[in-house]
Amino acid sequence: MKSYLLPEFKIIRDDDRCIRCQVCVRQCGFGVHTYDEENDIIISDESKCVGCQRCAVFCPTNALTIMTNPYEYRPNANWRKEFINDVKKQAEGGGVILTGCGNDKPYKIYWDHIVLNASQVTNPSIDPLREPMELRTYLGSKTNQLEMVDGELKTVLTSQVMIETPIIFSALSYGAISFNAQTSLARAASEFGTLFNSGEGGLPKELRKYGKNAIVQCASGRFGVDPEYLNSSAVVEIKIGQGAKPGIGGHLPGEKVSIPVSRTRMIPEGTDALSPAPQHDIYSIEDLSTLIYALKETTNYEKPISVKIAAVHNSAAIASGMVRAGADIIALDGIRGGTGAAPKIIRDNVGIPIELALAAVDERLRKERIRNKCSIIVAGGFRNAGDIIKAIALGADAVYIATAALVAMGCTLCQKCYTGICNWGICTTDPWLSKRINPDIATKRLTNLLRGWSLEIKEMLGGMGINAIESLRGNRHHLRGVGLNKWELDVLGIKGAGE
Amino acid sequence: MNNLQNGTSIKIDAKEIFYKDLNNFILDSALKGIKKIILNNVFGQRYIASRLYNIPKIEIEVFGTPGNDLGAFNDGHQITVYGNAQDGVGNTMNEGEIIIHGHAGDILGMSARGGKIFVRDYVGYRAALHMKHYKDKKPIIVIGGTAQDFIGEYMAGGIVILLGLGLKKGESHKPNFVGTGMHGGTIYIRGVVNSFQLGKEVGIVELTEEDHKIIEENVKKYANYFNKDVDEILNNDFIKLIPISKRPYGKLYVY
Amino acid sequence: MKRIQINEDVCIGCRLCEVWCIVAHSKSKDIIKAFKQEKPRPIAMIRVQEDIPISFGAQCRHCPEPICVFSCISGALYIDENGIVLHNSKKCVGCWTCILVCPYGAIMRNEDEKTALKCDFCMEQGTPSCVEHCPNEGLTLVEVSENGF
Amino acid sequence: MDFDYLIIGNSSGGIGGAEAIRKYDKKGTLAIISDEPVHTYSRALIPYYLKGNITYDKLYYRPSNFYNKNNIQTFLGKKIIKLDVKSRAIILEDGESLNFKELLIASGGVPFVPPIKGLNQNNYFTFTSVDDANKIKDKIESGHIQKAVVLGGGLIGLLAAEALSSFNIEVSVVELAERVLIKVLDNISSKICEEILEENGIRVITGHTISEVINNPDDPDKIDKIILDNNEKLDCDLLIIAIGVRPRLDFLKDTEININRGIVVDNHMQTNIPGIYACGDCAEIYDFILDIKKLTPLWPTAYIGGMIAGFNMAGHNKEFTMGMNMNSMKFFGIPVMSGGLIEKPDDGNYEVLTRYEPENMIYKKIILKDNIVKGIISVNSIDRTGIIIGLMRNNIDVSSFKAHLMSDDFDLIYFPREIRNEIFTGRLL
Repeated sequence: MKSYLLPEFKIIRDDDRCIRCQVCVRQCGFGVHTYDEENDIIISDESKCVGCQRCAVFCPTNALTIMTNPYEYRPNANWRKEFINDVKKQAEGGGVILTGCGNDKPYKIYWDHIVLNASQVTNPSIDPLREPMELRTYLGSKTNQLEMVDGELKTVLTSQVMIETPIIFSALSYGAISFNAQTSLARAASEFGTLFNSGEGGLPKELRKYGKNAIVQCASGRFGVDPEYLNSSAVVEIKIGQGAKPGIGGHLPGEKVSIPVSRTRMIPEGTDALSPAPQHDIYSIEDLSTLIYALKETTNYEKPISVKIAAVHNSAAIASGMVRAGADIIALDGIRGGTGAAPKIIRDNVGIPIELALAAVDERLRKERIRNKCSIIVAGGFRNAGDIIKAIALGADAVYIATAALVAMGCTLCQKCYTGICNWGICTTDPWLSKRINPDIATKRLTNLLRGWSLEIKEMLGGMGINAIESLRGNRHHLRGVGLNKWELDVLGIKGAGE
Repeated sequence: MNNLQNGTSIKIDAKEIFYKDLNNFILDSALKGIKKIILNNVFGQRYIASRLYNIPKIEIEVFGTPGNDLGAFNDGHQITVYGNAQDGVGNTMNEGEIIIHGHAGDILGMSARGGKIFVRDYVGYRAALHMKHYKDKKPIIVIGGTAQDFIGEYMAGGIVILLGLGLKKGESHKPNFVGTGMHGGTIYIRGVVNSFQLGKEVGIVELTEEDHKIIEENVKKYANYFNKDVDEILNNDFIKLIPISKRPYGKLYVY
Repeated sequence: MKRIQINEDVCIGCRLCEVWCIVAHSKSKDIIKAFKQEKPRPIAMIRVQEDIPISFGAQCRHCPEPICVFSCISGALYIDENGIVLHNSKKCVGCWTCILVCPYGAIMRNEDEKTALKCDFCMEQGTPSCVEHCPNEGLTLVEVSENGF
Repeated sequence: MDFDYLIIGNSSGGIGGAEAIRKYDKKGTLAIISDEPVHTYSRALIPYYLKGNITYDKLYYRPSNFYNKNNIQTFLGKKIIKLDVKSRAIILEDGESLNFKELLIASGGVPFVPPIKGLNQNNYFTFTSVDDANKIKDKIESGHIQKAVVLGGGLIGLLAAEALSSFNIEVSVVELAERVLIKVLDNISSKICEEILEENGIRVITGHTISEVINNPDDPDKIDKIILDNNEKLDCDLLIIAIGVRPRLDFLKDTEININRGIVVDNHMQTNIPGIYACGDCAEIYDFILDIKKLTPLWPTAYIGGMIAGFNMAGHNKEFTMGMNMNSMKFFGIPVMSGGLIEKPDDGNYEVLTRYEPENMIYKKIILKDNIVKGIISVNSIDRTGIIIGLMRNNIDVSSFKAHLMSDDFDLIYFPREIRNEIFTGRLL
């Protein structure tokens, strides 16, 4: 069927600069560029271009410019280009439109409407360059009180996991991302003293040595879950849902289930790895509790158990149930959370922004006096240290970052993760493309990012006159809203700027 | 705790012992080198044998009614229940054997990736759900009676043998939606199943020599555990269900 | 003593090493001029070998006991004071004995000049150009002992 | 005069020895003796020199400051009369006696000239030294040379023929064997070489030899005609005899040094007399492919043999176990190489891979025994032949990449990963 779709991107090649070295030809996994030997020119098939910029970055003479194809349909505020093209796509293919990465729709990003406080005159700010600043964070359920007898601690403490910065790499499963990418996350987490999350695809044997820095997931597919896997971790996380696709399952297409992926997931090569929508042993809070304690039993009560849900309308009530079910950590993933593959219609329309969910959950748990029973990790599109520090002031213990980590490794959010082709070598299991991530380099890029953001958080903390991240947690007085409605301010539990 | 040690076996009255304490006791005993643990008066204690990761294989005999997730994540131990079991028997089990002298509840062997489960009588809903296999790790479930709906749902590997003992002559098996979403593994059913009872992802195929061997081998074990007549069980037709595709949802998407 | 280490696990087959080898051995040292104006265009002395998914760029290993030097009938190949194996094309007669003996296949033929051609470790510029421009550290400079790696 | 090290011979073997000694011993006294009164030069280049491809100064094997820089005393143009093993001395023609602690004999070879009726001292040329080349050059420059005959279809003979033909001289090559290059090529490859020569105007006569030389009645040093053993008569203005060299051993007469066809040495290149070493065309070295000791008159072998000797002379234990037949040739621009076995032996479990593309003049043959390469011949597809020689030297099993061996693009990429790792880290080859 003739496609009526126009190319999404336009490729401009400066012929004065193009030396026909064909680096672009070799770097494009989508086969956009080809060399025509007869005429000594490089031909670019724009219809295949995904705008990942790999060719442009690697072109040694900067001869390439990849830009959005500027074609226009008749302007229509309702029928925007995207919707027309999606309809064409489905008319031609007759299926669910898949996509990758996080929601790209212009929902209000509350971080951009919240501002932070700083000390002026009446309270001194702290210079983080001179004063010790504490970003160290402990994850896990905290006891109500500590009992001391004769100077000795009598209370038995629940298991805690210490991280040096409140930034954790979010779930990115092997199979969705390449082995080299996952290795880089593991190494960076280990070097910096934070955690990475295996995702639901198992943990390759080679990475078990980073277990002290691993959150391992137990999801509905139970891929690669065995007692050894569960015990090769710092935290076990029950994955109920994901911000990019709340309420639905997922599946890793058979073509991505290569030999090493099959070994890690413990399923035969080439079969679809289906993750059912619910975990079929969890239909209620009571069932959740059953699994939480099953995991605690299997890990000898040595590891905090996290439960991850997508941020949805009743997150607060659900979170309350989760804490009562025994979760030591609650992970909330907002509507802007990323994915390797999700139906576009779900990604773009289901769930709520993380800011609102976090505020609501924190508020609810405080009101019920069980906030200390769990740590809260929030996820879903954290773009910079400002977003993170605001999240902590709104009540989070730590944040999960995944998209930012991928961007640090080279990702340009071309949203083609679901194709299995990733020109940056991240979201692929193709051994040829996977080599593009050199774990030495990617680890460095990731630790640099963690370092940069941690320094920025310290700067902002110092400016507020705070020297430990602990003191900021849930301290909403340090936040003010700008351009927000009353209900928004109410849900966020913050005052408007100037108040 | 009242317990009685005799060589490498130990007996305990589990009455009113909190499950965590009971499991502590099992772990401690196993660490001490106990090879066989007999639990009397079990009444709803959960996760029996779940905390035995990386420990030499032991045998556990349960008298009474164990609670949910009996042998969840079981790492190779043998559990025999003299009584009925609850939900989640062998949940995500890795290795070992679970033998139930009675009925079992829902999600029996859910996501199991290895080991064997024998249930003398009936099981509840969604047995063998999302069970899988990898290389030589291939879970096997033998159920003496019949099951409730969704047996073998999302099944990705392993073997289920449903014997239908206790059904009247000509009476069909109970479950509907058998093998819904199934994309791997095999279900053998002895007795009558109507086509409308099957999920749309499964197909019926002829049994091969190899299939008969698998059935025979496991039925023998079943009969041996529960003192049944092998020949009588084998002297009946079996049907074999396998998934139509390794990729049941492969054509759902447009890129 | 520094040598070039080949790390095939992270070679992405971009062939930028070849491109920059050409530039480094051009007259202008300018990438666009080297490719678009200089005739004949210099020949890359590193060769990317590719059998997807395997690939790597390989050039002269600068062996501690270079059999090419020992075998050269004209004295065109020699070891300089840094232990680098160099080739004096003015002395070369193109007998290809070096090609016969090099176990790495690292010596090429300059068909126009009828002389051998090999990596000179970019002696003029310090870091070999292929190493400097490898975008993924598929080629790195490592310190090795007198006897090689 | 007393020397720590004496080296007889100023060509590749001698230089190899000198350079190796100087790697470890910068101070010990070292002298090189040669009967040729010239700076070290490359014999292998004389065809290029004769042809005019290179000028005289390009013949030099090492820069002009070589002896100085390496603190080497030279006795050039001095013939050796005698080696006195007992007193550890050599006696020069002029009576001078040079004592040594360690001696390397790299005296090379002398061209072999068979007895032919009509041949005298002055009516033919050999072609192994720069002096020979200069004489031929002079002869050609004196004019009147229209037809030349080269006796010997080996490498030197053919190269001489090609050089002569570049002067528009009509050249015939006479070879007694049924084909040229019989020692280094197989049937097909030598036929290809013959074809190349014929296409370029050189007549190749195989299966015959010269039975008589008819001299000019007026000038006995000038040949008129050559008569072959089949009575064919060839007009001839210039005769070159190039049927091989024999070890130069005259000065070793009556010494207790073991000599077979050449000087017998062990893997350290040492003769039966401690402290006396030999290498190059005058010595028999170990051929690891054939598992015998034999004369292997090759430039690289001479150098490496000398080098090994030099290391041992300077006190560094080293062995030469990698000797083998190998040749790189070029006829009218077409490159030809061979190494190791050229024909499959009758016995043993040998396998032969061949590829012959007459239209492209490409021929490749690899001989394997139990998946180990034992020989290669390649015509016009020679790039990276060294990799295959490396496989031979390291006894590498090629079964996992045999399919790629014969292709033009054969390369390290087809090796198993482990072998490649070892290669790249220098643990192999």
